[in-house]
Amino acid sequence: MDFAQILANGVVLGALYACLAVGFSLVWGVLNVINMLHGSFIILGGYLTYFAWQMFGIHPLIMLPIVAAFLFVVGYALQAIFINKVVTAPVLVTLTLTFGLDMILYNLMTVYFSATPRQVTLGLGSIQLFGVYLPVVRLLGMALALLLTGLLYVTLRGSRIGRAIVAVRMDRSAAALMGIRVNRIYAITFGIGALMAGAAGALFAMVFPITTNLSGVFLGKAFVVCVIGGLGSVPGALVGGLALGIIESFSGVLLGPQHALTVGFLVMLLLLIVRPTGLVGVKGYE
Amino acid sequence: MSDYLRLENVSKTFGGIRAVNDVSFALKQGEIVGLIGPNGAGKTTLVNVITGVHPASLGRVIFQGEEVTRQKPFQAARRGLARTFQIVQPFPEMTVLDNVAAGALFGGSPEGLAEAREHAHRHLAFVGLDPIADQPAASLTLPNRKRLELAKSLAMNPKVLMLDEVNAGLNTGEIDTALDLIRRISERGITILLIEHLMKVVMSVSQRLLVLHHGALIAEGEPQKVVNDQHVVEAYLGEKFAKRLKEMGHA
Amino acid sequence: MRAAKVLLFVAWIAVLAATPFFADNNIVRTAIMLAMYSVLAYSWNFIGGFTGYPSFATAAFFGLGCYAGAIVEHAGVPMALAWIAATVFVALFAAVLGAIVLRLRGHYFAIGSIAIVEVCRLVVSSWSSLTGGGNGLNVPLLMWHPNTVAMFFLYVMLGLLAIVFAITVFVDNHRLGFGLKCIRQNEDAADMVGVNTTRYKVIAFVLSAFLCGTAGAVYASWVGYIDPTDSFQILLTVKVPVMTLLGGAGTVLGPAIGTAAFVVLEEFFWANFLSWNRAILGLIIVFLIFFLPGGLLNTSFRRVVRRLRGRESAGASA
Amino acid sequence: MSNRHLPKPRSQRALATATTGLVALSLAVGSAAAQDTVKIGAPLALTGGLADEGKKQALVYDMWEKKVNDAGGIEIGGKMYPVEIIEYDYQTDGPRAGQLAERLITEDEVNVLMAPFGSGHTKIAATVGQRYRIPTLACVASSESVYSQGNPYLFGTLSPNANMTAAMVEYLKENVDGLSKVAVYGRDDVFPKSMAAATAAAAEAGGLEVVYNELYPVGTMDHAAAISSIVAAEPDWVYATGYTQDLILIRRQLADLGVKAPVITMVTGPAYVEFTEGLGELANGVTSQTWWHHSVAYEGEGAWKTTKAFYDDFLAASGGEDPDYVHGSCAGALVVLEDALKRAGSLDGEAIRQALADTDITTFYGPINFGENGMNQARELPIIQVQDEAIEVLYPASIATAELELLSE
Repeated sequence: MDFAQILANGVVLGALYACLAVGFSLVWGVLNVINMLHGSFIILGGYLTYFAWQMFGIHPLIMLPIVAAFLFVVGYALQAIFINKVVTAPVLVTLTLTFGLDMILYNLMTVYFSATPRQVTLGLGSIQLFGVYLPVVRLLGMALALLLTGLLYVTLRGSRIGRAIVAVRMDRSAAALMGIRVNRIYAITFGIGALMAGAAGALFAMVFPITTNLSGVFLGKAFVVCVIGGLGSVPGALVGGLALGIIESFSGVLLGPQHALTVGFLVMLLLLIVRPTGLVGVKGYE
Repeated sequence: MSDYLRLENVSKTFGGIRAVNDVSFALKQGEIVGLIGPNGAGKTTLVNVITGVHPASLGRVIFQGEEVTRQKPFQAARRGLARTFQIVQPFPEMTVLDNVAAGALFGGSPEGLAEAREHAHRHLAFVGLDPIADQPAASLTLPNRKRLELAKSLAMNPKVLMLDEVNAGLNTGEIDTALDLIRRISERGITILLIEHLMKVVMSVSQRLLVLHHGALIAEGEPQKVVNDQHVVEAYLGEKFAKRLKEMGHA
Repeated sequence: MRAAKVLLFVAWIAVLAATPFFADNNIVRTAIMLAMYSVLAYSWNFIGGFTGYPSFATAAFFGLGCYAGAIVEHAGVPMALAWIAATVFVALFAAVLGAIVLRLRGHYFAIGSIAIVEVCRLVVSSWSSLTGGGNGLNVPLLMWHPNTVAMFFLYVMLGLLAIVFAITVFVDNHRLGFGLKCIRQNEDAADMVGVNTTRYKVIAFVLSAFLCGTAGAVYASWVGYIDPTDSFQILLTVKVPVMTLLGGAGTVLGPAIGTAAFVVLEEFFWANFLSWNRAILGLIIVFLIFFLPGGLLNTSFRRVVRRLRGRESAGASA
Repeated sequence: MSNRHLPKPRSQRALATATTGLVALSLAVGSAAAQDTVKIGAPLALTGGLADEGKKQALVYDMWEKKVNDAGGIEIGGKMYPVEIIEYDYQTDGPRAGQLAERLITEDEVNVLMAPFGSGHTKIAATVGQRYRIPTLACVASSESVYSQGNPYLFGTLSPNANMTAAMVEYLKENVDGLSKVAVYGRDDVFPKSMAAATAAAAEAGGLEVVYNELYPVGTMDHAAAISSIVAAEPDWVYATGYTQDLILIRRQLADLGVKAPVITMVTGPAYVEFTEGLGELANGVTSQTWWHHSVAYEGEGAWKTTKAFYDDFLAASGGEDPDYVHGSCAGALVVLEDALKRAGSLDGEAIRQALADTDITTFYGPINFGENGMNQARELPIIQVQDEAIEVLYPASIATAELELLSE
């Protein structure tokens, strides 16, 4: 088996995983909320992209910012109306609430979009580099995933809002004393989490067949990526995503595809126990 | 009288930071010892080391002749090493009575819940909280929470009681009441380690003082002697001010 | 107070136990499911209610119970022994696992417990030689008269329910329950007053697991066929805590009341709002969290119970 | 007329009597009236993961019900009985399927059950039927493990997977020069798994070398690792099974990662129109096997005498969409039931079971003869290929519409 090919598969997939998880990680890190809606947000982004392409011929790359903006609004509203009311409650409450909201969103999507798998087919083929096959769509996806993740990183570091988010993440009450409107920052953060999910969905519509049945799979990946990489930080999601992609790629070849998923989850459990802060995480969240 | 609780060259590091540095001292049965030092001197960490919350990185803790360095907090509690917290830690939804009963049931001698509640009433009466025994702990005022914390520790039949800033946030009258309680507890033969950063408070009740600064023990002995120690004054006031103070004293 | 609770519970068991005598097997099936969910909810109550640890591992225990029971029964062991074997296996599994994952708190524990369900599902589904993998596993079917079969499994499930209730009452009035409540409210303080928190948490975790294992094994014998997807459902693992929360977590009657209310609501919405039933369950959850944060027991229902009891036995004191 | 029953009165009462439990619930159960209709119970996956498939079943059930009732019903023991299909949604949830089977039998008092879509769910429903000695007809379960449990009340219109795979291996050996290495890749779920196993076995029996044979678990999001391994094994034939969403992705990744195999077979893939729609040009050249295709031409008993008659009716009902094997097999199952009821001469479960077991007829769907384990024994199942984004039949020769096209550079 060609080592370079396996590694390339893992890295390309890993970048997509990072993009899938970064919004989830941000919400968990800043709000301390496990957002069970995340998988369905991605699916929603994917469906919107698909239908825009199929019905109006709009290219997914044009749809991406539109879908992302739309999901930001959805996320902001959900946080402001519902989740904010229990944001300081124990995990059992917040997790259950987002699960309940997810059931509603999931149901809406199955009724209006059905469970039929949908995919945007651009037919870009692949390129061959030193004997390694690199599908163009996936390369594009990877580039965009890295770009989006990078953008988020720069936003958090550079902008006023970003700095406020980081401040709230570090110390909620101190941030409040400094005059930051914590509730607004929470809603914006949740909105950004949804935005990243929507953008990931738009990307995924080009790479994977999208169906509501996949929302649980996406959510599961987000869990694993976050725990492996470490919570609440953009580099954490990136490292976690790449690590998971590479782990799955190698274990899929060496142990067989049947065990690839199990290995990913086992690595996650192990890290939870040995190093709950993740590979690049910082201490501080329980 | 032999050493009751003894620390031998105890150090505790967190990451690269040495919070407690090579501390040795001993407590004798029945004495009241004050442990003082400025904020961040490592006083609470030392208590955490003794009670097993953060076991010592180096050195040994010996209690009644037995090495207990690696014990778990609940084992410390059952051995009779009880403590109160700087920031009070009640069981908020339980009644005041049950808070104390928890101490009796798990830390004290094993007995049924009903018996534990009986004991709890006694301890509550001692600290003066019995009239509000049925209120939820979360509803108490700060002085009362401190008293509750004390009653809870007493219910554990402690041999050594470590009181971490029991007077912080109290006014003068409340402090006097608290100090009176401490004396009465001591009269029962319980060894008391009184952790304070206000020297004034400990002076009146302590038989001995230990002074911690930057994690190290810089002075030990009779209260009057210790407070005049050059190092101690420096630790509290900063070197410059201490020097000036000394010059003023000589002048 | 305690006697009244036990009486209420016994009355509820009696109602369920009477269903075969006045209702058809479809109702009896609902009663069996109700009893089974109650067992799961009472079990979860030990770790999630009393101890306050957000465990989402119920489906792992249930699924492992299904498989352990089915595999042992498949090997020719009599049904009842297979159930016991499944119980012991799941209890051991929980004890070993608990010692590891209970070091985690809050969100990490929640995620860890969900991961356990997923790992169990994946291991069971890839270990085809033992479990049949995705093909599922058939369990020898009891070929008695359908009415007898239904009645039999109803009474077995009710028996489990009675056991888990008895344990709940015992724990609630025992130092174990007291210690668990201390851990829920302030784990560090509990440690400081001498509660062996690690041991208590592991005990609570095992209590929350072992009867789920039995229920799973009984369920497998009853339906005659299990597969990994149905046995290790994430939906189940969230449903059970929701049932308990609906009734009132950490209480003695909460799980029974919550489960009954949930199952009745679910049946009702499922039958009447065909394609919207999932959304409606979601709405119930949202409603529960905003309007019944303490569960039915800690809101208006308490008054109802008090009134009912006052009428039945005027002498009982609160 | 559609007959999707919603058991409203019972459940509303259930809500009203939440506190007193199930007492009142039972009062709603009416006593059995003297029966003058044939009642057929059908738990269907109308929502959830298998909703698309469940709706296909519902469509042909409704067609049949209308067709039979328009003709005055079925003659049983000298009396004409109208038919009624009672459908409930089991939400693609196993335990629900069992609950509904029980409700259909005990409350709606159905005479026969039509099994739901998935093989696993078929097992659950059939187990309940067996308890009550009510026959279950399965029209979309083909895995022998479903039928191997000695349930004498379960009958299936699809024939065993092995019948399919052996014919496929033979056909490819004849038509592809130098075919020697095969890679098998399947989803770890009842049907795809048994197809993968049967194909690997048939290929080995046929003298082919199986160079890759792995399963992927439910919840797999990406196939790059497996497909890279397949590429490295350089097979001449890639055989993949799974759900449509998996197969679309696998087909794409096979192309992306440079698979050069001249034959790619996907089951059930091309049998569903969603597969071709989802892949576009990439679907071209993918072969598949199916139990039924509307271009077959059979004549026989029942509501639809010929395949053409069914096809025309179907186009009218579906608004112009072609039927696939699910439609064909499920309609075929009802036609068999029609015939068996006539022969049974009574609505007794045991009599119907016996009549079904004795079945040996030809229908628009093809010949039907249930074997020892209850499965249809038909052979000569169609092999199909996507050519120009449309389905062509390659085999059997009698109904072939095109020649095999190889996928090569």
